[in-house]
Amino acid sequence: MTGPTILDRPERRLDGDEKTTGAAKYTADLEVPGALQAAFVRSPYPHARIVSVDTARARSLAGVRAVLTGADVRGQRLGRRLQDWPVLCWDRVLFVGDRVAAVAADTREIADDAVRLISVEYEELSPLLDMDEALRPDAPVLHPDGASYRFLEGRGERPAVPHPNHQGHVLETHGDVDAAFARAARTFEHEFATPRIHQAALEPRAAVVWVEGDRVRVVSTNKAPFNLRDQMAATLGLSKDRIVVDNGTIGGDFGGKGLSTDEFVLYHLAKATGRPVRVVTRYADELTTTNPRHASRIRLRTGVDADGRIVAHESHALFDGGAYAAGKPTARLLVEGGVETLEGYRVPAARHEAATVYTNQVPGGHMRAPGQPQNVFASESHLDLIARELGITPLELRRRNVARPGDPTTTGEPWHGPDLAALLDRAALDIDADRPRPGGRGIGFALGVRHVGRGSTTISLRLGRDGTIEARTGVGDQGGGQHTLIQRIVAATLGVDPVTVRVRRLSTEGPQDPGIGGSRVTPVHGGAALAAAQALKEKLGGRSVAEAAKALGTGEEIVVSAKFDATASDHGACAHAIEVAVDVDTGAVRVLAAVVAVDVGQVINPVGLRGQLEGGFVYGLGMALFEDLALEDGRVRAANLGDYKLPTIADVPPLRIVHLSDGHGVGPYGARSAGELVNPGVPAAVANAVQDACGSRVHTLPITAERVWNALPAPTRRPSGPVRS
Amino acid sequence: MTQHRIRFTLNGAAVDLTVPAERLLVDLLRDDLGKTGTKDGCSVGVCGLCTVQVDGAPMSACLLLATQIDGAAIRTVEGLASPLQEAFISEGGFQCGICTSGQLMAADALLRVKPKATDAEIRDWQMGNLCRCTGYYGIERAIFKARDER
Amino acid sequence: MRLEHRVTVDAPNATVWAVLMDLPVAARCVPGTRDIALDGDGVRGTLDVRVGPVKLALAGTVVVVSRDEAAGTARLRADAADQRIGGAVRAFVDLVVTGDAPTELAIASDVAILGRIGELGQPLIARQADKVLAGFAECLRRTVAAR
Amino acid sequence: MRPFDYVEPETLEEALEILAADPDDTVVMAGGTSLVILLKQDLIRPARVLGLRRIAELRAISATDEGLVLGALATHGMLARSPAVRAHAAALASTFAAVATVRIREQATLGGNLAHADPAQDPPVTLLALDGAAVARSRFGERRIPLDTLFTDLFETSLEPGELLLRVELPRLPVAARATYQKFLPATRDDYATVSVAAAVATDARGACTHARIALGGAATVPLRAREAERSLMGRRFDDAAIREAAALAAAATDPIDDLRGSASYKRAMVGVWTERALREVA
Repeated sequence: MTGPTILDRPERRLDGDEKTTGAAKYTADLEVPGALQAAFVRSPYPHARIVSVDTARARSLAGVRAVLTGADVRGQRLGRRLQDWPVLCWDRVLFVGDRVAAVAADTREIADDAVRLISVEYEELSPLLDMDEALRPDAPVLHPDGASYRFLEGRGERPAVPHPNHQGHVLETHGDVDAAFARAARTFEHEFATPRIHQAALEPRAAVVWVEGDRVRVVSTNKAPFNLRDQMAATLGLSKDRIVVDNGTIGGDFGGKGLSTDEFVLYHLAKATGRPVRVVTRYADELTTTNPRHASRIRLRTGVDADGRIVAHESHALFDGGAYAAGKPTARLLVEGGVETLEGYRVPAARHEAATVYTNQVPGGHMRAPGQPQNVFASESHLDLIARELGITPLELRRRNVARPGDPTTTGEPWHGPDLAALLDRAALDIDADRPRPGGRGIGFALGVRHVGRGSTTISLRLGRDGTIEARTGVGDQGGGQHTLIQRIVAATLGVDPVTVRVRRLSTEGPQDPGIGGSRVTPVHGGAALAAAQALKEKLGGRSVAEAAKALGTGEEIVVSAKFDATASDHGACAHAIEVAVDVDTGAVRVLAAVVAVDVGQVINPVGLRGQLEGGFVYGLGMALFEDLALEDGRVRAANLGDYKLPTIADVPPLRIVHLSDGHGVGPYGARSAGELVNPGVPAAVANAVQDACGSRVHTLPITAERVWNALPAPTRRPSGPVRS
Repeated sequence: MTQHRIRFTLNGAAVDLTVPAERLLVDLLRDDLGKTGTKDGCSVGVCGLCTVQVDGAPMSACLLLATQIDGAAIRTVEGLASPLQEAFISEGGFQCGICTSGQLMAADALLRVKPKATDAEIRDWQMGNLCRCTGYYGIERAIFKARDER
Repeated sequence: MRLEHRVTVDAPNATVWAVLMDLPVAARCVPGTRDIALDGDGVRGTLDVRVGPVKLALAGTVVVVSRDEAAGTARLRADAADQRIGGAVRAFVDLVVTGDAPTELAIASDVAILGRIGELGQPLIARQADKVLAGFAECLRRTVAAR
Repeated sequence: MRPFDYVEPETLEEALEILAADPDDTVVMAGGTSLVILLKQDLIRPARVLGLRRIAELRAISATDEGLVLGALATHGMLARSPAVRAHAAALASTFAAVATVRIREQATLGGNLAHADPAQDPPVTLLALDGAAVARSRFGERRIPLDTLFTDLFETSLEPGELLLRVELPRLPVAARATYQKFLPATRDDYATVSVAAAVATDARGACTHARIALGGAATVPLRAREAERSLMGRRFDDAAIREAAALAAAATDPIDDLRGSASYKRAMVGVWTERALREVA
């Protein structure tokens, strides 16, 4: 399906004026008269028993209005699905940064002083700092009462796990894997690792909570307010309709703002003081105590026939879930994108084992395409290594194995989605893959495949006498252009100028909404916008919007509402081609050029889409080259943005994005999701290019100069360089 | 502990007030003067969210004591009227918008002193303003456009 | 983090051992210590450390966790907290005394930084801890020599 | 932030009096970029902050018959743009231009940079290679501190309590001297250097080395002079063998810290690589 011409014109974002004048109000910008400031006492130990907490000195400090400890909230745990994270710890702390007490005071300085006056006596316990240790048969069990934890309702049940320190575990098989391996001409096995990395939305989390009559009012940076409401209701033992969650403008999410941890204790502080209580997370706490992308270790084994065609595949993936599984909203408590390795390829028989593991590290959570970047780094690096061993080019190996319509994929499901071979060919063409390159330069490829999200929401439209339409939705706009997407679908469907369509976000007092995430908004909210616009069109019965508006009396409006359930299965896809230069004396990698060939179906927001794809590329580039939330003894070493390095404008290479669309997306007008499509493939493409350039194979992200230098094959190293010790 | 009378201009208007020694410029702007367009991000001068112009030069409001701007001319996004703003909208120079005020104040400072800044100079100048959304391409296009259309 | 030091002392093994096990004497050998006093089986006191402009006053205790005079090995545990910045340092120190005139002392320390002191940065703290231990080793050599 | 007193004297004499009255509890603020972070993190709690910004004489940059004089309050931005600095050594101007980001360069000062003694900083390395000396004053008089004795440890200098850093003096370079500053940034462009190398050399008519200074950043807890490497070059031509030998000697002189920007062994090797590159640039 081809969309209306309105969609071909660049959009002017609904939030453009307020964001370029400073008028947009983010949660930390809200004026809340009489608000107290909260601060928390955090554990310095990765694992310890709380012996005692002495708050007397803090309570007597002038300006302190409330002090709470774990004892005050004993038994209350929070989480998106499994509620295993204590609102405040009462018996044990499980990671450096776990909260033991909370203070509300007149100013942030007083709150900070009070925190220092609270003395906590701990008895140190030996910490489980790595996954292998945690999975030893005799390892201490980090959540001995885990069976009693609340598991929030939704699709799916809490998984059974083989070890009590598993958060989630899965073994999926299709085909006779062992027989298929037995038939393979050659079998290859490799292991890869990725570190924790942080979403690093530049707006730190913030929240304000107050009690108003029998209502609990929450303003939060959480990107899924209904989910936060439901979590709070479950944890705090309140009925859902007593809690109202609202947002300010959200300053970036990238998955991290799906988990909120402060709002729960802020409620208790607000109740104790009768005043609004707010907190704006210090960036150091943001980096060290919120839910980063899981570190992973992934082992892959693949059998190929004499022609290099994949006949059998298996994967073993471990994800370090840290102290709590609370950050994962999925029923299996996995980072689901990490389970099915070799996505996008024809895999006649496969076995995938994946697990998330409890350790005494900072808890893991969701981040832009959860699990996928780890998976794709392993899968696409593995393919390159296989190609080299087989003596064929990595591109040729991919061409032979890429899934075509109807081919069995790694899940056993037949492939339906974009033409992957065409994407690869186009990326190869645009990077000029056949051109000989001088020493120290190389190119690398990777494929990216991302499902299109599903779910249900309601959007209503109100046509007023002035001819304008207000669309009401429960979804926020964290920067992805969600509201402009709704505006343009409505305008396109009704054939009106987009400027006549406004979008208003409702709090949780409006109809249920799943929030932002899971590549959901384009099919789900876009679909609902389309359905609502079609419903309005029908109601107008052949009249134009302008005619219908003129016929309205004072105060009259035409209201329609559409609930839409997006159920169809679909994928967006992209092929990466990246050219690098490696300085072989130092190992330093410079990305010279990048091409991303994408199929995201019909474009709704051309400017916004470009931004999602370009931004996704750089997001992946950061993971490839720089980002590493390294821990030492359970403590995050890079606790500020001076040490946790994000790409800057001077670090990004020339990037060409090529659109190839079959126009068959399942979203409105044939659209597909784009936000989580591009970032997962970048690290593998860079790693593959680095090996092509200099022979260094880096199995562990990020691809630092030092790692590349250490992995240089002997002949590449200069024969008579300076002293290297 | 000590209180200090400071006089400066904010977006052209004279301001005369008394602040405690430890007041940061970012807090003065946001909390005392209600100018919340200037954001507080990393709090260590790296991210650029709090970029304001001090006598025309871009600086981190999170690293300046209010006493240090006595006598200076301060410009924040609330006082900005520049073709950069429309260019950021049309070219995709922002998504979530949290870095946008800082990006704009930095870019405006450059184009005021160097209307024909080269692409490389623009990249070097904006290097201190992080953006996690756009990958910077839209920001580049916006600044180049505002420069070229001058 | 793990820090290792070795010092060779031109003195009898027994003398070196005796000085090490005389905790007040050994503790005073750590540069920057003050107010050293016996406290049960161990000692208490304060260690002043400067990390550039940041001044820490680490108040705490050192106790002997285990000792085996025949093998020449001992394990000490040090716990100290800074009240002002908020944070603590904990170290297990393994001492191995071998040889005899010259006697070699190997000091292996497992140091953990807890709380806000860690914000100074691990590398920086490792360097300071390293310096303190090097100073200790040097003082020990002098002290033993003087006996 | 925790309360403190702020004093902002108009003259140097006043500033020295204030500092002398309570040197232990007074911290000096020039640009404030590093100090404010320490205050915000509550890592330091001075009773008083002594702001220098009104003492205009400390801002001057001037070329003299003896060389170049850089005022302690000159910002990195001023120094990077200064024709006098560029005329003295283009490498010096580019060193200041390479510091952090434009915002920091506009606020942070030369004196603040040196007094803070962050071992990852750029200017001390080039200033060391240019034989710089700091001039400090207390109520008891002025003192000249060669830069290779100013830095004593991580964030530690040989400035005495009560002393203020006034300026940095650079002697004239030998005729036809060439200098360079090489900053190794393997990660992001706004990062601290993993290692950095400054070199200043001069040769006679036959190409033999008559002057050699090599300074290293990120190579130890303080900026280092690679003196053996310098000595090895004297009287020799800058051929491959001489350059490699000097690079190896420079690497051997290092004692780097393992940190997020590289292991000690990698940094040591990189000092070799970048010393070699620096020398090839000026040879």
